Amino acid sequence: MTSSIVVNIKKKRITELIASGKRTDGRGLTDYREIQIESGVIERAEGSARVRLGKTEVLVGVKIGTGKPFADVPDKGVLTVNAELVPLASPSFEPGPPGANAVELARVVDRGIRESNAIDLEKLCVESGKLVFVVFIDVYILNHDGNLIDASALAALAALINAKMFKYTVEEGTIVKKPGYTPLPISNYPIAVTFAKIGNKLILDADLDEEQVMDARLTITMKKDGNICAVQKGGGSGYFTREEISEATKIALEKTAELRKFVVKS
Amino acid sequence: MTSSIVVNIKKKRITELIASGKRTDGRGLTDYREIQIESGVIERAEGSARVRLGKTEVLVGVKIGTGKPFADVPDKGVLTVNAELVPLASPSFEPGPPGANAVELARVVDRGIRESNAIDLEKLCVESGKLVFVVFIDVYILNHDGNLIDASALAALAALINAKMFKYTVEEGTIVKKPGYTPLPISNYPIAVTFAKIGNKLILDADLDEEQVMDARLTITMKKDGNICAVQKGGGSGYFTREEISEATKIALEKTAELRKFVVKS
Amino acid sequence: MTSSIVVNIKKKRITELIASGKRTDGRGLTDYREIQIESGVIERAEGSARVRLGKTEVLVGVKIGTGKPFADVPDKGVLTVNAELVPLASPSFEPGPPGANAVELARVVDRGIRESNAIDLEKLCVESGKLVFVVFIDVYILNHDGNLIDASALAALAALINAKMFKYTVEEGTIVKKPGYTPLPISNYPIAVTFAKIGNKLILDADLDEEQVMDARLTITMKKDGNICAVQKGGGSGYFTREEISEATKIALEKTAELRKFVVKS
Amino acid sequence: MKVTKKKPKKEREKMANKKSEKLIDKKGIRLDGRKVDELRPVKMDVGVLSNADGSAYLEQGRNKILVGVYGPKEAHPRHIAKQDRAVIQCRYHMAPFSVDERKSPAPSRRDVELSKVIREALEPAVFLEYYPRTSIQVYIEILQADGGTRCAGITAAALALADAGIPMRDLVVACAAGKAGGKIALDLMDTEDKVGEADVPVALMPNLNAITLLQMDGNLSVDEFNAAVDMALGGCKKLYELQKEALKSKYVSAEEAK
Amino acid sequence: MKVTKKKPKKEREKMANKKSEKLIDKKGIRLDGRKVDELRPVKMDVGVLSNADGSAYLEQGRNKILVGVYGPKEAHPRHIAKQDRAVIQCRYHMAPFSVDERKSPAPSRRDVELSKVIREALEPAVFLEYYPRTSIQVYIEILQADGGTRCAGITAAALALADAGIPMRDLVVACAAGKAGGKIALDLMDTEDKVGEADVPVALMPNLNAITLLQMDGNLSVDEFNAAVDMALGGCKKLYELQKEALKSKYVSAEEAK
Amino acid sequence: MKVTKKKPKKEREKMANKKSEKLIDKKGIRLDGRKVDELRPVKMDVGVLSNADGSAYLEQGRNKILVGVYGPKEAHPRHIAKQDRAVIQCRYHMAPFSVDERKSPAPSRRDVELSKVIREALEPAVFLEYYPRTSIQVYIEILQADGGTRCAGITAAALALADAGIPMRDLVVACAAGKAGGKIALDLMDTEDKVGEADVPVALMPNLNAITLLQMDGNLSVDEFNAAVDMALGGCKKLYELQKEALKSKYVSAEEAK
Repeated sequence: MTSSIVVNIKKKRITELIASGKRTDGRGLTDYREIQIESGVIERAEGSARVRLGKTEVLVGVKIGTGKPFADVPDKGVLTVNAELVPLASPSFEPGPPGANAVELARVVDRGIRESNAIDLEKLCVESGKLVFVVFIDVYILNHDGNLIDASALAALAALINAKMFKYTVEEGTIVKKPGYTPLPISNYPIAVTFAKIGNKLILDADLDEEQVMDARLTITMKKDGNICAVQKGGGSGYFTREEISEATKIALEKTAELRKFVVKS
Repeated sequence: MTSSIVVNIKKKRITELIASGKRTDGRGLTDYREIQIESGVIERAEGSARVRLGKTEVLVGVKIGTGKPFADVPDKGVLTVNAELVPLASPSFEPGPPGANAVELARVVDRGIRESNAIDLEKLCVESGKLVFVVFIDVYILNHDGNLIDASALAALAALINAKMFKYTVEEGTIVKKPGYTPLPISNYPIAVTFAKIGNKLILDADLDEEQVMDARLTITMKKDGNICAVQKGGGSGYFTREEISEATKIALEKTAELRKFVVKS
Repeated sequence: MTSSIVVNIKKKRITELIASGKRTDGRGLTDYREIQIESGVIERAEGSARVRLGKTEVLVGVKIGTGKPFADVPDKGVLTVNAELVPLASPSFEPGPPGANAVELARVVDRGIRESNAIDLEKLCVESGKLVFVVFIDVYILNHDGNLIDASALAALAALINAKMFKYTVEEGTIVKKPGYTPLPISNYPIAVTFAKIGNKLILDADLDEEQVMDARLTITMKKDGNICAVQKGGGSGYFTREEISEATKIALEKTAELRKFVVKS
Repeated sequence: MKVTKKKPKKEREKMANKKSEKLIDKKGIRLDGRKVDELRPVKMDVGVLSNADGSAYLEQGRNKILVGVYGPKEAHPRHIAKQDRAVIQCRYHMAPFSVDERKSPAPSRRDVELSKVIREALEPAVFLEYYPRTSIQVYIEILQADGGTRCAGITAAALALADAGIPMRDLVVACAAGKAGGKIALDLMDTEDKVGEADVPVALMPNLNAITLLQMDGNLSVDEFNAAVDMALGGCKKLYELQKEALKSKYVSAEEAK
Repeated sequence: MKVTKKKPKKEREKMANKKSEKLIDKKGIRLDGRKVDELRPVKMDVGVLSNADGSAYLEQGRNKILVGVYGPKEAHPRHIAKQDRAVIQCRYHMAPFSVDERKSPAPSRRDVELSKVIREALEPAVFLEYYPRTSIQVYIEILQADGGTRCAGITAAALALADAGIPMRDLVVACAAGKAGGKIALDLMDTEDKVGEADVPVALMPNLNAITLLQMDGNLSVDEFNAAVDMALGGCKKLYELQKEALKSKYVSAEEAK
Repeated sequence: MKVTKKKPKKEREKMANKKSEKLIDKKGIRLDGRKVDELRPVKMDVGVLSNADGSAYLEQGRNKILVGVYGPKEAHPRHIAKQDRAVIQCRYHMAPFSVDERKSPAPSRRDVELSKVIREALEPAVFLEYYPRTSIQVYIEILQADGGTRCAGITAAALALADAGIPMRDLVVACAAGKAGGKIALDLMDTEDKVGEADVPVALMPNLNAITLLQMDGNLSVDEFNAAVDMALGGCKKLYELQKEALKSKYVSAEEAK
């Protein structure tokens, strides 16, 4: 791991720069790096999208299967989000089952989609209590240069918008495919923005160097009506003041609307 | 871990004391520490009890679910005993799946309950071969100061006696709840007593210091008619003589009857 | 592990000997060690066989259960091959779930049986899409002195030939046993021969010393008509030339026919 | 009542708005008789376990939570150790009998996430730099769960850390607020959490005014969110008084016992 | 014959008394023709594996058991090592084909418990203090199971330890007795174990008269229990003679081979 | 379309000959328009990831494969290190969305085997002896699978190793041939692999004429097998030209960027 001396030097340098309103790559404090979104990159998946935030690269694939609904919501399809910190993406990622970071990432993305009702799960019920569609969202981190949450949430939303389902009829409790496809029933567009606190400044879209020196991070996910559907503080042994949180919600209102335009066309 | 020198000094001291019929805390060789049993401490569980043996503290919760019976006993409910050596209970317990000590503890408690027919499992059959009640007994060690087996067996029995089931009728293979509760069908009261061999003496209810220096332990579980339903030797690289085993069975007959009064009122 | 100096000395000695067409135990380059096959050694298994290749010893048990067929082949029974490198067989085997070597061994044996249609799986269908027989082949390595693949494949085939199924009728979707047994429907006899490349020679049936110094190994599995049904290169950081592969197929044609006679009587 | 898969508690879809209006009556009284800004009854005990270096027991409504702390001690396995400070290893764990349907004792994904955010809520309060290369273990056992266990776990864990004599900048105290029955309400219990519109757990270092945990799921306007955060912080401050009392009564009784 | 969950062998409820009376006929003869105090046919071979440091093969009735011993060698992973003595790592493991219905090769809870009690049955016999910081590995493979495998495993493991040249105070030999068909009987086979009233496995260091394993499950009066223990000890003594013979014949044939 | 267990891709019984004759038409043209000895369209990019020490991206037909290489670096855990050379740790892994039915991200037995044979296909090309006690990590991610992924993975992995600056005797390039529709054909795509008669993946060090991977499953006469091997080697040689171009264009563009 990076030695603590190097981290301290880096921390000093980045913090001083940010205190003066600047960042190492010339961005403003709340500017995002260049965002590239490419949809449909995995043809065999029902939906897919690759998002690049600077050098951070995330691929999300959506697969649609069938299964039993949960007992307490017999009329709803099932949503599952999984994240893999694929070891080629960073020297700090290791092969094996998802660790706490991957689980948190998946669950934050999941909450944004679930709590905003991004997918209309009721339209994914085939037979109440017996057979529903299952939407698997797999987040695949291909290169880690910071701000995985926002990149993953963007890619997940883009992949959902990209996703198509075959048409079908139900005959004797069994699904029979018909020709043609329909889009997944999407009813909201949650966008996550993640703040990093460095010194006493809040910045957006931290890169890996900035994340290594940040005190803490705060993710706010908003729906298209500007309501909040998910919040997550994490990422270090620092804290936020009450005022910083208010400031963050204000910036988020603006930034989520801005970012949403990158994913949702027209 | 405790260094072997400290253990040897402790061993010498405890062994000499016990050889003279005494124990560090003033108890007689076959005396138990103070026993406290508190039932119904977890209201959301169908049954529960907390047992304290001196500073040893065990919590047992009973949950009742439903499931399929085993193929070879289609008319019986299912009994499952699990033990967790919760890491807050001792510096020697580690988080993670149950190790050999936890598995042995669960299985010794299980055998006492199962072989004594403490629960009348035939009364837990809803529909032969298809649907039965499943009784989950979870043994949770909260503080480890020796003699976990006896404390756990006591707590499990107290929790079973405390357990209540909702009333129900069966309509078209499905359970329909009715108002009110009945107790679990309990038909025996197995009590476990565990001997520790130190020097050439047998003592009961060893505390942690005594367990660390004992040669071996022997658990005898008896039913209310004084018959034996489970025996387990374990706990170290020592052994018992034939005479010690006979002596143990005699003491057990007396002690299990005595302990049973603590759990079974009236 | 064996130090690299010892291995280098051993390698030099063995390679020189083999270069001159000889082996440490006097065998010719393509000679097998003494082969002993004993069938029916585990009476409780539906089929079993123990094979000894010199000091290498493998036990295979065949169990027959029932289950659902795979969705894409609803009319076929299910074949499962598992291999355990039991830790008593070698100081290099460790307890725990199968590692890469055990998985490769199981899959090479599996491919030989599956691709040759050694078992007529269509005859193991009870009710299409619902109920079929499942054939479990468990390969148990008891002593590892080299060439586990050939010994395991031989033992698996012998155990299949040895296996018997109870007779049955189907009544209302349930299997009802009838008196008597039939053999498993065997329709081919795949034989695996494994070459070790040492220096620029190919030898067969390498013992453990030879395997430790070999460059690579090549397994060719042939059916009774001399067709190839499985090939696997593995076992080290060496390679084969195109000519060596042609040479190996020629030798395999002869040797598989020869070995088949040990297993298939009459 | 046949055996059917059930989703882990926090992942259920909110049965939003369907019954939520029934959670608070016209007089602003909640199902359990509380007002919207009222905490559930709370009980805290410090130093309840003899083996752990520090411990605490907390009841908040029907939540029953036991925390044990060990350390600082040599970090194990070694590769988790940090050269310049202690690490906190935190496990949030639910007893199988703590919820209505028996929970497997194997850690769920929710448990993994909560263990992480709770650790991050505690870390800012501990002088980790005093004990390089060591580990402080915080074991949080949910014996009975009734909504708000992560907050109650943090409140209890801070007590157990203090009881273990681990040097801290400040205590940490946590409380949730949320929206239920259309109103912003303090300290949601299980039913309110599941049926209600949103939940906002917050952890605070009360003397430093530092927020060390903040999560939210559900649906809130920015104003509602800010109102919920403020209400949760108010709850934190009340709970902090109880924390201090619990520590004092332990300290006093320890003094008296001399 | 549809696929249905089956309980692991030892955990089945005894089908107590239902058919138990049929296990022994009026003349006191058991299903396999034995008298109540008669052992099943036994075969022991020592030194059967070329790689293991010590090994033994044992048949007792239809039980077929193979044991390999490695060590003493450096303990791995290191944290299991003890400063002042060797540790025994013992694995009791059933081959998937050893029982009627295929058993998963992953260790069951029963396997874990038996590995522990077998280890504790062997430890008293080994001079562990001669080899501090090392590990002795005992691998017991049940190739075919027919009741009484833990005892047969101990008897074979002691032979394999001796074959490995590991210094021992005494051999260890094990045998069960139990109650079947209403009578105390020696060395229960599978059916007697499952249908019968109780099983009492016992391990003995025969020269030291030290009982190193003792378990029981079922239903016995204290007198019946004591009778079963005595009968099991009798069985141990007979098996001990066979153990000595097996070692002698290995030793003699080794001598002759010189 | 109810949820039913499906066998992992490679373990399905060949639906041999049933539809295989339809795979190649009378004019020798395959379903995707290729001739029997024609490769699918191939695209290779080197140095596509910023964190990995070396990387490559490869498309072959609908296969999409990304490889990252790290190292040589200190081997971890230490017991895997070798005194006299580096070890290669190789993971072949399929993205859950890479195949028609979602694949669990946990490694299957097929993944374990392929990781091993791919490692053994790469090892002969690397000067492992230059870096004793270290590990070189090769992570192969199958983003989309369409038959022949192990070969495509090897071809891409060799590029990534070269991109990482790891000294190599030669590149490694891999290609399969097989039998489909009764004919020996190059570079089988998924349908041909599943419906066809046999598949023969081959890896080659092209300048040393050394075959470092060879597998086969299906049904081939010895002559057919040899014909398939030769055709696969022909494919390898064509792919090798593309490998060299991909490296050159990376090198040239890097030079130009100076």
